[in-house]
Amino acid sequence: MTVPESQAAITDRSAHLEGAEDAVLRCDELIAGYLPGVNILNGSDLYVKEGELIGIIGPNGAGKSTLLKAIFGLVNIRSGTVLLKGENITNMKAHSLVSRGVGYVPQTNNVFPSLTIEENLEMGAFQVPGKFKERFEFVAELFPALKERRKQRAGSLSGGERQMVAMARALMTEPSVLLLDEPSAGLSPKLQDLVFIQAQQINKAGVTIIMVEQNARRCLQICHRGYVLDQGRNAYTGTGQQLANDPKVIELYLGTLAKA
Amino acid sequence: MDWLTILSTTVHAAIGWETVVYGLAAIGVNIHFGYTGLLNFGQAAFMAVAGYGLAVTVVVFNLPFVVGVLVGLAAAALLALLMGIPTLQLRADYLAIVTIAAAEIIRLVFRSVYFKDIFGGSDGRRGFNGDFYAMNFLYDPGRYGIGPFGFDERTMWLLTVGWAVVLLCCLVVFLLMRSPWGRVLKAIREDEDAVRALGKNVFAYKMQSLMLGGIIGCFGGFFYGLYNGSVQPDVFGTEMTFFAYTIVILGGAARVFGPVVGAMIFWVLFVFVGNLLAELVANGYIPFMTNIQVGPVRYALVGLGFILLLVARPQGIFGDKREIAIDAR
Amino acid sequence: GGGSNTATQTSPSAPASSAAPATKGDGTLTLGTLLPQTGSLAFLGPPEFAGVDLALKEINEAGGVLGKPVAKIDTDSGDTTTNIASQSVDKLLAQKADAIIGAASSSVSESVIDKITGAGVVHFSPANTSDVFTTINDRGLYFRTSPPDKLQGRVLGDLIVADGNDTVAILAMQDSYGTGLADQVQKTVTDGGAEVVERVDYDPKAADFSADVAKVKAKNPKGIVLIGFEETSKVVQELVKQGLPADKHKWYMVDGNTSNTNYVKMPKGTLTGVKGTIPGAAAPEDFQKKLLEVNKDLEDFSYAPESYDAANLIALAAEAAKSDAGTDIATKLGEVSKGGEKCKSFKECVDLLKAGKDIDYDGVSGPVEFNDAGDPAVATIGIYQYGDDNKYPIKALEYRTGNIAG
Amino acid sequence: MNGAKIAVTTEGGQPVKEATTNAQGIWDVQVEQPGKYKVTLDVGSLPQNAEVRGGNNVRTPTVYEGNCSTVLFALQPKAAPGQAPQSDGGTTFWQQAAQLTFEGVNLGLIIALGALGLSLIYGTTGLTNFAHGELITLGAVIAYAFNVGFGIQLIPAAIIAVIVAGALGYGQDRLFWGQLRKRGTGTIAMMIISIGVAILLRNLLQFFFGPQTENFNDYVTQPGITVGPITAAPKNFWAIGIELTVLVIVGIALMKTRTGKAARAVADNPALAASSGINVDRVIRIIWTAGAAIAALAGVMLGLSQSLKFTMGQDILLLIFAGVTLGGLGTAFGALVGSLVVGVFIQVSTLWVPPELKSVGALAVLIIVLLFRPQGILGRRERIG
Amino acid sequence: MRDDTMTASAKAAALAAFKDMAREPGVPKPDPILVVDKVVRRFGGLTAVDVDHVEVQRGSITALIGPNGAGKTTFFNQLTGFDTADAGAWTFNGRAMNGVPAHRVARSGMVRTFQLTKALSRLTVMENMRLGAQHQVGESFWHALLPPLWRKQEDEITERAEELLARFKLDAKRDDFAGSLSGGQRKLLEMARALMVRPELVMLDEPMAGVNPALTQSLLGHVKDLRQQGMTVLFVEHDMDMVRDISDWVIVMAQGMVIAEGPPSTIMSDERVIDAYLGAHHDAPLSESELEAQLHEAEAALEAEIEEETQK
Ligand SMILES: Nc1ncnc2c1ncn2[C@@H]1O[C@H](COP(=O)(O)OP(=O)(O)OP(=O)(O)O)[C@@H](O)[C@H]1O
Ligand SMILES: Nc1ncnc2c1ncn2[C@@H]1O[C@H](COP(=O)(O)OP(=O)(O)OP(=O)(O)O)[C@@H](O)[C@H]1O
Ligand SMILES: [Mg+2]
Ligand SMILES: [Mg+2]
Repeated sequence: MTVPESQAAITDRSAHLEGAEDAVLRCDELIAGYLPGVNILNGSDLYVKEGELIGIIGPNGAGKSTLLKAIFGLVNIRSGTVLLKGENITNMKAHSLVSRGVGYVPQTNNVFPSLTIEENLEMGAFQVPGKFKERFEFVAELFPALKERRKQRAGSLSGGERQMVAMARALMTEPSVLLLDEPSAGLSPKLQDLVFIQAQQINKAGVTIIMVEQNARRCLQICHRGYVLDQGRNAYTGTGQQLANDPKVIELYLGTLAKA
Repeated sequence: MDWLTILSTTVHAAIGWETVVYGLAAIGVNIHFGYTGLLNFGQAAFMAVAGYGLAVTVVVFNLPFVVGVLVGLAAAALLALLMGIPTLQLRADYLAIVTIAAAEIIRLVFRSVYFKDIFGGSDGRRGFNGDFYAMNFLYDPGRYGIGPFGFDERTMWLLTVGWAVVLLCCLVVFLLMRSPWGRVLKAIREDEDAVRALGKNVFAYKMQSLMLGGIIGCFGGFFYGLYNGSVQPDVFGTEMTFFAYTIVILGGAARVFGPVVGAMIFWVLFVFVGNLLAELVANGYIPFMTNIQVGPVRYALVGLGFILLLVARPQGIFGDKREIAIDAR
Repeated sequence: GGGSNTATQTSPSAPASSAAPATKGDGTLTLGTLLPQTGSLAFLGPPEFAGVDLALKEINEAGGVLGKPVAKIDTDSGDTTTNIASQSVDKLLAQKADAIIGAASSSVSESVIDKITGAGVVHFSPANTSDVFTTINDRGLYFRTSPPDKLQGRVLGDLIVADGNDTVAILAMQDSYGTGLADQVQKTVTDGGAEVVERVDYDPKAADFSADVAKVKAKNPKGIVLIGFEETSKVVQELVKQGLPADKHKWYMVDGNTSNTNYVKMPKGTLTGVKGTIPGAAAPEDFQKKLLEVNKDLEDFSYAPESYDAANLIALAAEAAKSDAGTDIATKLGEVSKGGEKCKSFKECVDLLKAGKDIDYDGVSGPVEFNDAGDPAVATIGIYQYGDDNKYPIKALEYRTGNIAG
Repeated sequence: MNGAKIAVTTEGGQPVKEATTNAQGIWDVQVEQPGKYKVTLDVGSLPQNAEVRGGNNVRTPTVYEGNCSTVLFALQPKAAPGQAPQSDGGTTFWQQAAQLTFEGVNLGLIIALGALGLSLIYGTTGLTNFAHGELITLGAVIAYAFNVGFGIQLIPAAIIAVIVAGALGYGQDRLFWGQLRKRGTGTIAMMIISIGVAILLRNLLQFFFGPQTENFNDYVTQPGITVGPITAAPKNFWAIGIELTVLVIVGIALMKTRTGKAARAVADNPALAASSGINVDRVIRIIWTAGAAIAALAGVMLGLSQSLKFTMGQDILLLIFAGVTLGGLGTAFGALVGSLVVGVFIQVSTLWVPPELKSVGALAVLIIVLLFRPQGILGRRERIG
Repeated sequence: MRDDTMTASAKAAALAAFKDMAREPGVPKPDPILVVDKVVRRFGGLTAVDVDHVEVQRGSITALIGPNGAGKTTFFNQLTGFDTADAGAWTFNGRAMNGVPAHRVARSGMVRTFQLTKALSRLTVMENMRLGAQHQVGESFWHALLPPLWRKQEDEITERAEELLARFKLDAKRDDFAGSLSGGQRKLLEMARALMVRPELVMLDEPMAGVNPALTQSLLGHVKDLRQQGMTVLFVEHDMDMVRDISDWVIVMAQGMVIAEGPPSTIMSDERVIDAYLGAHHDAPLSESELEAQLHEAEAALEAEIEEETQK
């Protein structure tokens, strides 16, 4: 990927972490990767305050998904720390994070193909089985298609339907921090709207959200703050509005299509 | 302690006929499984039809040796066709069990009393290797080698031909797998549908792969029969195939020399452990063990050896750790 | 092929055989064993090893061979599914074995006979029953003391007919031992006027034998012949289960499964009246006691007598040939087994030999007289009958001795 | 049968001797030379109401040197003209078919137990465990140790064995397979490692248990009872009951319970399962425990219905694989259905094929079914695209 | 880089062809490359595809849109031989294609990509690309053994692949395993690989889902180039900006059926399409206040809907 040519645009670290003192979730200089010797994250920083909705955008292969996975304990962090409400959760196992109130929707492979829709959602509420009924009604209202098909195996669903299941699965619990990896991808415009609106609503209800999106404009519109990730580093930070209107960001990451 | 015997038998095993036979079987498996992703667990059947094709032609029909070899090859090719047509459309793990089943069927038929007149029942057939050794133009009778390491002229002849075939097969694999043809095979291993979508006839390539691997394995069957002077049905059981797979993984899947080196390791481990243990027991170093217990303990240790080798290097000797790290799921 | 005369009998199609290095004896008779420690025939291993061990013990107690104690190297023959036998032979040859006792399985023997005899070493099997070895090109070095199928089959067949079984079913293990014996029984029984209404060759490794027994049941035979090894206990269970017990049908067993240990757990009377044939003139009890001194864990005694005799014969032949070289031993094996003063143990025989006499060793497994092919020519078959305790007594009902060939 | 006349001639027809049977119906002829002879029974000398079975009154025995040779003329009451000969007391085709079907179910259920354990472990971890046969043997051997070694009755011994085997299964995953997974060992490498484990275990079993065949102390050689066309030992009926119960319970548990669903979720996608809050390692350990325990039960059942030997698991492993695959990989009820089909086919096919080839019939059926249903009987096709 | 005027001319040509066409489902096209008739595919009780008649104009860029689960992917599967239709017939270039196996379909010039990407994981990105090329001498067994026979062609293929990779911003990943690509990169590879085939008709299933907008934009230029070269493009996409930007014609599917056809501008104001698919707010607002307003509106609508449901 091309490095943003104006290195000056990259604010120094302290800027990323400005106001990070009372953050719910905070990452410091994460270095992580899949293969030995190849780092994908090269010192990313990030923090979210209670009740914030932040967006992460960036080119393909920048490491956005890797960042979320690293936070969630699915990629080995080689150095750096992740703090959740002051507790060090670096490399903690995913299921323990779930019990600490973190939820996650992966970008790919985000359903259990041989389980039915209903069972997929049940897995979403795995740690709070008592809540299943109530939450199921809730998500079924959001995505009526899912309720009709509750006995269909997720493996036979269309791409968009899977995405709905994935999103719904994360909504089955009421996490305090929600990590969403491209939740709107593959959804019809109508449902994309719904996803963004829901994200905002959940956020308003007090859930902290970190959202990775390629539907970058939409994302920046609704988020409080945004990070632009490039080559495993934070390239830009700012409020959603600032980033959405920054010409450099537009040129490098947003494109002008939607404007035209 | 007879270290010399332990050493010499170990060295013999490393370059001996076992390595040739299992190496060839494993080269075939490597083409099937390592490159094409076909979980063919019926490799022993290819060796069996080859061995029996040769034996029955020569012994029962009294035809010349060369005809026997041709019949063996044809039988292997035919088997690939018969086995492939119904099974190549199956998912990898289903293919595995169907090929095991096919191989077992073949073994049981070779073994049966019902067909004893042709295949010789559980004792198999013998007496078809005279012509092969008569063709020996390289070695006069005598012993060839240095000190305790050496073979007689018959073994030398077999090993010369055997290793020539092994190297030739390696060369063919090397050439093929660097070519676009090999690329299609590797692509099929990863995702058949993607390859279909790019206009390649997946079935045809799988069939070619099955045939090629089967025919290479079939040379293993020939050499088995030629060395031992006989073929028996139980030799070609599932064990043979399992060992071939173990060899492929030990050496490193989808590596040209993986199977050959894997076969060497396999047999060195087998012979070294066995003979060392036998000597230790015979000389009273392991007082609590009797001589009869050497057999099972040796196998147990060999099993342990495989486990440790693969735990230490799951990608095999030549394998690439990166390849393993890519989740195939 | 085969025979006591090496040079002249080798066939011209195998030029290499003449090159078999004529091992000059190194003074010590070294016996190699190639017997199953692992694999599907592993249960045959312990008694066979014990037989050889017992013989060796007695030989060495009697002063050894050619003035030196006999050495022994044990190796595993595995079964045919692995190529362990070939490895073992390599090791034995590397350690200069003069004679190799093994293998239990005919198939395994077939796969190594070329290698062993090609090295000028005696290949002596205590258990091979396949016809192949009679005609195989063995450079005169292959011998066996194995149970003589043909005679046993005839004796058993005759017994069945004499007991008035006009309908007979045969359940035979499907390998060269089982089918060979079954063929002989079938022929004798048919010739004798009874009808073989069902012949089932079963796979000894099968998960279950109910179908095989059901086939027998369908024909409701008067006599049922069980030919096999220890898996017979499964067949017996199945027979009882399906309503073909020994008190309603007459059962017959052979040396492979006539056992005093395999069925003792069964309810009393399960085997009452069942008859079994075992080669050998002597009641096996004494011999078995001695074996138990060698290996106290023995549960089965199949082929122990044959192995014991094999070791004794080799030692005697070496002593007679005054050489421990394989080819020399082979030339004398026939001589010591027949025609001369009868003797029954190594010590007895070797004393006669030293006194310059011609001897005729009569073993535990039978009189053992080798014919030209290296096969035993005469044998004695004992007929035993089980009692209420599912064991057979020391004393046989009768012994029949006869020529094997015919 | 007194007074029947018998003539002995040489093969060529040269008369040798004649004899007449005594009161017991026995006769005796001394011949000088070994060789083939011809023995003819004079049918006319038989009592009015008797005839030779099979009708043939000539026998050609071969007499060998030093041995006597027996000849038998079995007699039967003469059938009145037009009346069919008496039935010989055997079973009819349909009785046999019924019996074989029963035997098939009997065997199929044992296979199914083995298959269930295998399928559970395969399903959750993707491991094709070639050492599963040894787990079966192990279960049987542990039960044997308690039953015969410590003299505990078989039922408690079996329960202990199942518990111990479950614990061993747990330990196996805890100490071995789990560690391998943690290191990221691929499923193929694990499969080959399992071959190593199989070799190791089998030979250790031989070392400790010995190479011979053994039986439990209890329920050996139970005489059969006849129920309709079927004859079977009471233990068979008990075994079938226990097997079915276990299979159904486990199958339902897998479908309905939380852990069961979690197990299927882990099978599908371990990373996502973890993301849903499932403790993947714990689930896999439960499955290993259950799988090994069920395998042990299969071993006990196999030992009970047959005998124990250190290769018993290995010998049945192929059938287990066939059952699992035939039913559809990774589905619990598939394992049951597939195994039953395999079991029944093995047994019933012997109506037509020689028993030595009975596995051939079952394996051929496997191939044929997969031709038409490449995903197995209960398996589902995957979606493309 | 592309020649704007030329692209424009191709677009003009395409548009001209569509100019006076009726805006109804199944309308005949003057020069159809693909003609589909009565294709039906059912899964159990669900009719996933039930297309009565549809034609795709040669040399055009046609978008296929529709709500999730409308049957678009399943429709692709039928056409390309990856699934067997329960009924129906279709012709490509005048040749009947039903029952033709997938690889033959691809060879005849109709190539598709997969929505759920199929990267060939343990092949490098470059090998993935090379595999796409057709008529390779070295792909026959015997020729493969003699490298001189295929070396030259291989070099040409490599060159072409490199160009495409550069365009798709994958050149840096050239020698990495495809299995190590990120979600978006896989999409890119999937499309680039399909283009290696040089098909007449390329069928892209959501090619840009998950691809960075800036890159999407530059790739659209490439797609327009393809049209320029005479290629026909049929693509499924949920990104309306993209549909609007490049498509000449839009086909709308819902519940397996084609419910509307027309040029992008008309379609997007079609009541039924908005209803079934676009929703009220597909023209995303850019300002905070507007968004707020919309949010409330949406909420209200949702609530109303919910109420309706509960009342039922
Ligand atoms: N499993 C993996 N093994 C090795 N490398 C990987 C793996 N997954 C991703 N990568 C590499 O890590 C880098 C970042 O990937 P990541 O998935 O985090 O990107 P991303 O920012 O989410 O991109 P996209 O927007 O396309 O989803 C990529 O260059 C990719 O090649
Ligand atoms: N193999 C299958 N078994 C059962 N139902 C299926 C199968 N494949 C697809 N379906 C159903 O058919 C319908 C159409 O699916 P399809 O994938 O074609 O939708 P799509 O239009 O591509 O949707 P998306 O935009 O979400 O990708 C969906 O409702 C899906 O659940
Ligand atoms: Mg991503
Ligand atoms: Mg789709």
